[in-house]
Amino acid sequence: MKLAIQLAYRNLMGAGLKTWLNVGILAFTFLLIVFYNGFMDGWNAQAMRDSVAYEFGEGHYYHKDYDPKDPFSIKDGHGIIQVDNLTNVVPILIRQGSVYPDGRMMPVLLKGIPAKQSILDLPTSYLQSDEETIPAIIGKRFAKASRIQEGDDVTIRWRDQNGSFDAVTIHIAKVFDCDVPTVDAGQIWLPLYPFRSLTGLDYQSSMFVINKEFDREQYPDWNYKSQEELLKPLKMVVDSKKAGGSIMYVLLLGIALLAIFDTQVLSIFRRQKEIGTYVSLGMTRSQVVKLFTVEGAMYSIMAVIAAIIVGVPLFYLISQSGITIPQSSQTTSLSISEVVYPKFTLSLIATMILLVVLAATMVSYLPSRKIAKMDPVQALKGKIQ
Amino acid sequence: MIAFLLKGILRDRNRSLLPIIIVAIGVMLTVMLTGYIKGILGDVVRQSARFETGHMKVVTQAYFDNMAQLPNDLALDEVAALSQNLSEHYPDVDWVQRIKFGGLIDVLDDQGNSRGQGPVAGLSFELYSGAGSEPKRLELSNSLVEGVLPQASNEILMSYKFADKLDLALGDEVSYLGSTMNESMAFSIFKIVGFIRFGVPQMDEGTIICDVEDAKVILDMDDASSEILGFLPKDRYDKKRSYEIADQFNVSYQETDDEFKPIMLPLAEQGELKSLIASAENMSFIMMAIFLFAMSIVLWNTGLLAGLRRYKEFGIRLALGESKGHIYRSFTLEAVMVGIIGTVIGTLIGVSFIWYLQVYGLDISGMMEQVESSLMLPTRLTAQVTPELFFIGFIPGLFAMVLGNMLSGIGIYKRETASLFKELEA
Amino acid sequence: MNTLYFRILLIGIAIYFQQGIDAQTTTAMDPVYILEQVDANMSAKNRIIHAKMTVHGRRKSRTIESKSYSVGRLKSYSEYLAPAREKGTKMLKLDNRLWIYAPSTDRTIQLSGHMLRQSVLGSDLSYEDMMEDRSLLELYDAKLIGEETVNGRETWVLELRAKVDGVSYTKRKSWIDQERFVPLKEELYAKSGQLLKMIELSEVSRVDGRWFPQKMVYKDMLKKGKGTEFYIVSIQFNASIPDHYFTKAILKS
Amino acid sequence: MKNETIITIKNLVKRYPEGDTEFTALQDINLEFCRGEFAGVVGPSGSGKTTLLNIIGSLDSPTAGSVHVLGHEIGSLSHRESAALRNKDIGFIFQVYNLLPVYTVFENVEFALMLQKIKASERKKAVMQALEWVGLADKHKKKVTKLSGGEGQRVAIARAMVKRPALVIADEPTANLDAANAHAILKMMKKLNTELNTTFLFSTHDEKVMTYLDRIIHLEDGKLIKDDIQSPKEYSL
Repeated sequence: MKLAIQLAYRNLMGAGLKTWLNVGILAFTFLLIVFYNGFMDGWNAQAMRDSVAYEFGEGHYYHKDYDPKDPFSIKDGHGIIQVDNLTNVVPILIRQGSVYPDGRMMPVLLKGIPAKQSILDLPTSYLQSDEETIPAIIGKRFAKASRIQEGDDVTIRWRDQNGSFDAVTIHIAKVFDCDVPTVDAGQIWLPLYPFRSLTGLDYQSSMFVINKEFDREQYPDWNYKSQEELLKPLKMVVDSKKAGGSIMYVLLLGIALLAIFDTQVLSIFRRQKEIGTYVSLGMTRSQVVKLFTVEGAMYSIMAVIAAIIVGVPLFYLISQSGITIPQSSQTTSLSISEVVYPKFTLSLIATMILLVVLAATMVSYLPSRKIAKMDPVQALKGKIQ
Repeated sequence: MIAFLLKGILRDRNRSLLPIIIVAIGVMLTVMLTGYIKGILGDVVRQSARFETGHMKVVTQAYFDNMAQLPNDLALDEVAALSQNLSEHYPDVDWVQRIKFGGLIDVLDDQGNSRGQGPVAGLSFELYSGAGSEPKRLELSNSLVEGVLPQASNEILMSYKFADKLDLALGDEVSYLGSTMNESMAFSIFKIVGFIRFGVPQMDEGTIICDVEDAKVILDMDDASSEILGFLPKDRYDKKRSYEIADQFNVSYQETDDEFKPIMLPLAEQGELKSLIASAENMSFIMMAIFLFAMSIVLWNTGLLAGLRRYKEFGIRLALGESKGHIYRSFTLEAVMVGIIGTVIGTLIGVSFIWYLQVYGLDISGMMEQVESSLMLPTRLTAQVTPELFFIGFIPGLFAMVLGNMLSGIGIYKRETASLFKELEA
Repeated sequence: MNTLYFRILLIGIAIYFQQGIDAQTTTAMDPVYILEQVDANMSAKNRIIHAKMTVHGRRKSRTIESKSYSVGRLKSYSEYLAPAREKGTKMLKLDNRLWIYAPSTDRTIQLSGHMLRQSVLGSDLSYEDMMEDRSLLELYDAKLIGEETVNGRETWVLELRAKVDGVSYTKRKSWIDQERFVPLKEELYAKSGQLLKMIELSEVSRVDGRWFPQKMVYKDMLKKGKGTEFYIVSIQFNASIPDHYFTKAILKS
Repeated sequence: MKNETIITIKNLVKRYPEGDTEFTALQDINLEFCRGEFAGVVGPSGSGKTTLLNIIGSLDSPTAGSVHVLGHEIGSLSHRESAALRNKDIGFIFQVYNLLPVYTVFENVEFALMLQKIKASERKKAVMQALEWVGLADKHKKKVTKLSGGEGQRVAIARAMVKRPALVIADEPTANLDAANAHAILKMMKKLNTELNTTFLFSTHDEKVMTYLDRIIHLEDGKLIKDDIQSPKEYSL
């Protein structure tokens, strides 16, 4: 094997331009595949990270009567959090209500959150205000849908726990830009403590978000949903995108492999005499087959090396600067940010190297098998057609 | 001359078969990738067209201004006349009516008391009432968990999780309570004939699908519809055409100030699809350029090698008194023929494959964890046969190949006649 | 989306009118006395109201005609007479349960429990609004805060503040005709003091020896729009209403 | 030692399919060669010289008859065994040298030893020694494509000799060389033949070659016409 590798290496280096063309194409394909996967992984990671940062934290506890999927459960789904240490939780109180921007009525979810929390990345510091008007923050999607702008004063209306209507004018202190539609669309974030007293629900919460330090034991009135469970649907979508993309790189890889195959077939034809010579020098045919296979496979190894030389700085740059995604694609329900930072993991690259090398070895082996059937005498004469 | 060369190509398998196969495979891959990229990048557009926007959408001005709230009270009226008008002016376009609505679903127990209730979003399409284009377009059958599509009045599909929650079986009847276009009470009984999976949690939690004619009856929308969607022939999006039609249509209502006048929105003008489409086009162009470049290099390589293999033959031909120029030209001509044959074969195979994908799709659900076929999250890959597929393969297949051959053929001039002879002896 | 909302209001009015039957004599300026006089004028043990409601939509207006029967505060039954589409739709309210019957489907939908609290079909009004059945005197403390002229008539201005929990509007202001003891205008406020709704009552005429406003205009103050109008076609007080009108059987009769 | 028989050919027949019929390349050949012979097979083109040598070199196998080379029955060797035989005991020299074009002089010669898994340091010694024999030690770093014809053939000789085989088969080794180079090469081979007691077997129709041979075997149409032992000659080596 060592001999085959040495020989193959020398043969390839000796072949010059032709080798570099093949290596170039394969390296390019390799880079593209790694890039695509890295992009998807980066997106995935980012979507997950953002979802965790803005919405999930380390997990959610829902009041046993509150089911986030069931709007009917909002009314009674709240209780007092019986946790020793509240520093590791962000309590959220959810109420249904309406907002009246410019005389139009829109149903909305009102969510109370402590202004001073630090578990979620929501800009809740804007919820601190000395003014009489209650400050509120909304996401850019809702701002757009409702045509409410930062700085606007709008009236919201809800019913308190006893059913009495209540309405106040709130001040939109901040329209925040985040990639997680589920903390944005159709909801208004309000400071928890005034919101609790407004709704007559002092000390009550519909749910709470925890951080890593939180002691995740059982709390009888609260149902726990881990971060992992919460992230599942997101993962599903990314998986589906990945599967779709794989077709593309199968085709791309196909082209690179075609280049190798093509080179192999012709080089076996052109190097008949060489093959004959190897045989006359005492190589077995299988050794010669191995030599040519290794030679083909070596394209892929050199391609990987070339790709690494080009790719490492390139991908490093890309993963630092990110890729700007056109604004429009953000309107989908998926969490996708303006800038996606591709994520290139070692396992991704290792898998891809394996894939490319194996595939290249395969296509090199196929034409090389022909050598085993060659008559060395004819080969020496260069007479095999 | 051509006939003579063709004979050579066809008889000498070394001269023809391998290069043709390689050109064909390369061209096939090019065509497939082009079609696939077109398909995948068009997917967002297609998905949006299917469910949301059509290729063109007609709504009232007022509805448009409040689109986010699905204000059926601002729906189009006199739609029969409007539809007729549209069909007459644009007979090639498939004009379909759709209504979305909200409401409450109530399930009775044996005693006639309510056993369960839940809010629903209703989607209505021309399922059995129309020309049959909608069920196909929406691929509803693929997303059915169980049951069949509505065939008759008041039959509905229900999202499977919602049905689960309400403990409903096929054939069960549910009451619907909602509000009509005129904001009065809407009442109906629906029979569940199928369970459907949307793949989007919110939709799976509470959605029903019924025929648009049922929706009209229930919602008091006789001769009214929230939206009329237009789909271009074969459901193929054509940006230019959609703008043309929309502009033409809107001009005829230019004079009216009525806030309920119909306006037509081409797909790209709805939501933020415009920039999305632009970026999809850019992406697809870049991908194609990269790919064509790679493929061209491969086939160029093939061309080069093909030339190298034939020095001996050139020696013989020189010996027979052929001029170098003549050999070079015939060699090039041969490459052209091989290129054409390979490209045609590759294009045919590639286009067939893309056509297959376009018509039948490729199920990729196996490649995904936990994803089953659903309406909003397609598990089938699709592609699109576009006119350019038929010529794009010629760039690598013919031009790159011939150029590679021509370059390698320059060796004919470089070499001394004598050395060619010598190789002949060897 | 506002269908039920208006339907509910219609019933709400009926409830409003039937409150405070036992009038007592107190001093003329006692706001409680004023309220009692209003109730004496406008309520009875039971009532049958034939009314028309005009909803001014953004696009067109629509009139619904209904006949409702009510006894006490807990029982009410209404049937819709027009338009044709609505004809035969019946609603029955008993305690905190509500049934809606649609002849087209021959089905009854019962709304109760947490559903009642739910916004109706995404609207801002819940089914529970229909359930508000306690009398104003029971719910509110009244205070006379002044006198004003409304449409050329002298009125007492009463401020009503909720004295129990669970009242939809924790504060109301009523303008009561000083001569006829009929409200001419009402404002409904949120807990925070925000004005939510305004009702204007007019065309006061004599019915069965009582003064009664024939026309009422409701307006949601947070929303743009022309509001909703009610016309009383006829009203009967203390008629005999058979008991079966307040059973579920009536729905399918 | 000198008289030890290393090649025994009995009733050798070789036929090739040719179209629908068969072409008989060798017919009923009986020969013996001893260690240290410097022998040649001569005859016109198509007489079967190369075929005979290829069979002896285990590149080809007999249709009938037996060929024993260095104790191996050629017809019954497996691929692996025949490869091993060639690798260890037989060196080939070709008319067109068949050097491996992308390698240097040193690497070409080294190749045969690499197959035998000889250590790099020993390989180096052996290769340089072989290059000394052919007078190319100073050019060991050159690419073989940069060599002249005579130098190329000397590399081929070095490659054949480096493993010190018992038998060297040289198929028309001088056909592509001018007279001066041909003589130089032949002298070199004769010297190696004498010094290392290596058996050389030529196929040739070059008169120059024949003058060096100890024994000339004439073939015509696949038949052995004449087996002519020459009187030993003296050369100025």
